[in-house]
Amino acid sequence: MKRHSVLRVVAKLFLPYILLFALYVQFHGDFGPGGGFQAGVIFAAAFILYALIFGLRTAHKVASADLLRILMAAGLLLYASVGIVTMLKGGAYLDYNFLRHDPVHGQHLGILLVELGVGVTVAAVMVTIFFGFADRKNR
Amino acid sequence: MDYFGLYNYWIVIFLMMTGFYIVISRDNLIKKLIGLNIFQTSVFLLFITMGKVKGGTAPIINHHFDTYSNPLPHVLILTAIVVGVATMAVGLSLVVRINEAYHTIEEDDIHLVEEEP
Amino acid sequence: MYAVAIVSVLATMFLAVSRAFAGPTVFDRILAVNTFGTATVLFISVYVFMGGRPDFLDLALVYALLNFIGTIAVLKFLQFGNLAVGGEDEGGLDS
Amino acid sequence: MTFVIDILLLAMLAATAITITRLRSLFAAAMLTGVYSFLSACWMTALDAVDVAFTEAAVGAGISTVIMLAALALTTREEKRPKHSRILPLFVVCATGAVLIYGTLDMPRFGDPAAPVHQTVAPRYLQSYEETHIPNVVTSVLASFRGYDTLGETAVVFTAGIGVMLLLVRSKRLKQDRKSKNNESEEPAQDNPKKKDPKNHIAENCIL
Amino acid sequence: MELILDMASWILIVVGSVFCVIGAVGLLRMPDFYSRIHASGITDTLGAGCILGGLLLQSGLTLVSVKVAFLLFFALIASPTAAHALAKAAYLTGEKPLTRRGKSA
Amino acid sequence: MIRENLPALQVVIPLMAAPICILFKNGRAAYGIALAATLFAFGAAISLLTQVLGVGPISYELGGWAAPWGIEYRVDYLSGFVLVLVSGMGVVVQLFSPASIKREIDEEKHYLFHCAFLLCLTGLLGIVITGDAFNVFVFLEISALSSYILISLGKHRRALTSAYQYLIMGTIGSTFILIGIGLLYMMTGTLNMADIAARIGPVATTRTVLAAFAFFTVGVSIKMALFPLHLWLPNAYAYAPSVVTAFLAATATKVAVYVLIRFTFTIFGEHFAFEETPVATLLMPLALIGIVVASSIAIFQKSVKRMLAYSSVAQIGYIVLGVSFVSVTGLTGGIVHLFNHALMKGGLFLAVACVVLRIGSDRIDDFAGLGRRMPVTMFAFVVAGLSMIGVPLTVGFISKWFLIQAAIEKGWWPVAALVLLSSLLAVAYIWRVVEIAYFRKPPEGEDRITEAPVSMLLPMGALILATIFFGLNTEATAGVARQAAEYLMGAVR
Repeated sequence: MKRHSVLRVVAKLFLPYILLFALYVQFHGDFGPGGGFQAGVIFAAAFILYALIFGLRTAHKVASADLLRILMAAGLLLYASVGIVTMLKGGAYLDYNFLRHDPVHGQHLGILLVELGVGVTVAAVMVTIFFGFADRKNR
Repeated sequence: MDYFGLYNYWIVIFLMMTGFYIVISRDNLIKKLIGLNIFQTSVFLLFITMGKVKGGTAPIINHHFDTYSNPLPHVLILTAIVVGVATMAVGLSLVVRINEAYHTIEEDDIHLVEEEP
Repeated sequence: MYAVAIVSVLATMFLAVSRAFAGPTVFDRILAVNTFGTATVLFISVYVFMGGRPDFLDLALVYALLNFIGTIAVLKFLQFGNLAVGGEDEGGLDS
Repeated sequence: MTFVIDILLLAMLAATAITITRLRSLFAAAMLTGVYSFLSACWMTALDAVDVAFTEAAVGAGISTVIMLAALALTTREEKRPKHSRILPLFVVCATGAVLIYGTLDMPRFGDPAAPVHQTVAPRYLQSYEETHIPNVVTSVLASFRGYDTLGETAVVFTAGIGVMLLLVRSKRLKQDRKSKNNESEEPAQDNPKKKDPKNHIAENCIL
Repeated sequence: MELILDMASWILIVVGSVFCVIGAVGLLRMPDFYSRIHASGITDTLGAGCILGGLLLQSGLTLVSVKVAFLLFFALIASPTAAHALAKAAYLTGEKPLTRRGKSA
Repeated sequence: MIRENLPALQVVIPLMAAPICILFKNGRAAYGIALAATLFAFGAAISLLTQVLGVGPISYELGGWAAPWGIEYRVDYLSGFVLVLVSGMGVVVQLFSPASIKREIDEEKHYLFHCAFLLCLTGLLGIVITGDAFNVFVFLEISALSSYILISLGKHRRALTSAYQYLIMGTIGSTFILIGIGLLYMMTGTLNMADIAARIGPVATTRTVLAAFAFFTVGVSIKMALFPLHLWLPNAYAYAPSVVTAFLAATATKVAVYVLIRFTFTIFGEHFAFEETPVATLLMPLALIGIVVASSIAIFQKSVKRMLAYSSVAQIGYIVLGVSFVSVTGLTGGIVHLFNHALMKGGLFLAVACVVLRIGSDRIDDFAGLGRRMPVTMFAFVVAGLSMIGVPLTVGFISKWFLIQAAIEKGWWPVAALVLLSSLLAVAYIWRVVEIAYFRKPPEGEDRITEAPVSMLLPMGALILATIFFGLNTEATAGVARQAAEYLMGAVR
């Protein structure tokens, strides 16, 4: 897309806003529609737009396969370890009430962490899937 | 008996069956996955339909409203959508690999290739 | 008044989707799907205002965004037959 | 008003589904699947499921379409004309549909607030605002009440990631291998079936 | 003032709706791809712009209006970009415009 | 603290081990982690089962939310039993795997293989332990997705097509299950199994619940490869890597059967399931036809893996037959056979895996002369095969004994006769392998073939010993199974 300067300018214009929007969806999920999964997908979509317009190799420089692999595992681990922490603090698995002294704050913190885990895993996996397909040139 | 209140269940069932029909009647591996996608999406619609309360609004608490639709089906379907896209991704990557191994993605042709020595 | 807007937006969706069914070329379909996407965005925006919960406009934003990305992906696919090639780094590929 | 919206959206959904069945261009079918997702997301919004509509749009119209296009780019764009008779599938589908329609007859009517779905578990969730102070009930149910399901969901996504890594991502060494051998590695050597090549003889003989 | 704003917003919404339908009819009825792009442009910018503008006036000065403004911005930039890329792609792929003789040359 | 939270840890530890495997990107480290997690799961399962046997069913509330609102884990006799089975098979297969996957899977994909294996194990354990209907679906999908991936790792390209076929059929199956759960939810308004069971009474005769039951049964039947819906199974088992075949054959279909038992007896109640609906009149003939037809097809296979795969379809028939008797004896027979079949099929497939490791083929003709060259492996094969036939002193005999007893209790002599007769079919297909392995001369130039390494023989030997041990000492299995069956049948409303 070397000569598609219009597309490239527009994409450069939009990308920061899309990422900002993804963050908004991630952390605003308690109050409006949205949450970790949706935010992860939007984040991945922004990344895919970037890769589509600026080329795969450039995109790989931003997110290498190793980084994606680690993020993918880290998100799931974050989610699961929140449960372990509540367990260590004396509650049942994933009982966020035990995260803080006050159940309401505990719930907030727990949901925040858990959604973050979901978001990270989803974004990493979606980008991995996209790269998996796009990298595989069969000719 | 008043069956009119069921019309949208019936349309949703029609949609489900269209998807199901694509899955079982087509030979093309990608078309099958497309059918599966439609089938699953329509099942999600079935779930969402049952969560609706007449006169209700989206289950995000707001002090101007007091009737909310049922949030539980929404939660279930959020999970199911994710499962659907995961299956889709794995299925499509299998198709890509099959195409590399057989140079076709039609079921009949695959059988033909298989029968060659 | 919202009702008028909703109905006309639905009509727009219907007409656009008919063009998408009819084709005849791929570009017609893409164009129709793109317009359909715009109509969807409008539908959601008007609908949430009509329901009295305009804070759900996030949905419309996502739709607009994905519509754009989808169109770009489709175009890229059509032009190169592949999502992989044709970036900044792959010199020589004239759009 | 709601009725009109319902009917129009459902009609468009049905038309899209039928068109997808009839189309043989996979490319067009993939795009119409995106349309189908958009439409169902619209209907989900109309049914108050904003969170689901959000996800369905993001997944169905966004990611799914993109990966389907990517897969089409690696395979083919046209479906071949099917050769089989479609009687048996049609019969199976009709039978399944009939069972479902039969099942709907005793269902609570659409939107009926007295349906058991709205009476048993849901009210407790809607009151949870008092305990958690989270206005979005869907989020609090998703992440707290049924947080374990969501952990499973994340694990499913993770599994899909592992699957794509296993199936599609080539390692560097293999890439070089392929470059030198070009296409050989893709086709198992099948020229001589009698040859005792261990790799290709695992369960080769079978009756389909 | 309230009244004027309200009236203006309603007018914008109705006008936008009309433009939307006009564009869509054109999309369906126009004879070839390039003329259809023009029609879809009406829906994408004029129709969407007017409706969103009307909604912007409705929403006052809140987070909602920021979102509507962003949607407007998006509609006014993304859609033409997509249409431009689409036309370019179609032209480069060999799609010929309809000539005066009434058939694709 | 670990003791109280054991039900959650049972599933969570393997689940957390999977991403940790990925972090290392090293086959050996991943193997170590996977083995440790599987061993932990096995220990946890045994501890849970002993707890259940001591104090009765355990309930665990995830997230601290009480049962109908949160998700409940519920371990009773049956689920404890199946947990031990699944995690035990996981341990055996893990111990067995290194040499086998070294040959069948690319070196640098090993860590991903172990990760997928752990996810599959997690899914299966999660299905068994949960007390929430929708949670079953989620974990079903984890195990299903990971098993598609594991199957597609086979060397032959048909592994890909069979994984694809399994994916399509499996997804249809799980979507049907989802529809069934949805309709049930619609009529009862709850997802907790015990709560559904409590509320289903007044609506049990509605057409919606009937449809829910129909969809659920068809979906599960696809998952467990009940006779006419078994088409995905033979290819999937034949082309998957050998260890994967052994693991899936021993656990995946068994867990699907568990889901069937759990839903029909705990949720719907056997009165509804077998008297209000034509299920009993449908399941039993299908099971019987499945036993006969699948066993007959097995006789004509040229590949040992496919032969055993068809035999698996037949054995699922036996288990379903036991369930469809709707009596304590029949159910006991079904549950015992579920356990026993896992042992002997696991043993058989592991033996085949040893053979594949050495000769690189699983065609029956290539087995010629193996009786002398790989004596231990073939001896294991013979013992497990005898058990498959149902010779006394092996586990196979116990389960057939219960099934025939149940048939006689009901006075259904033809069924009893058919069960006996079908053993002859098993004799036929096992004998073919034995004959070739022991009485046919090996082709020339194949002297290099030696016995499989000890690291593989030991786990396999353990399984074979178990088939004999549980054949002699019936209290351990049949006792628990009878307790489980009585508990399930006691849950009548």
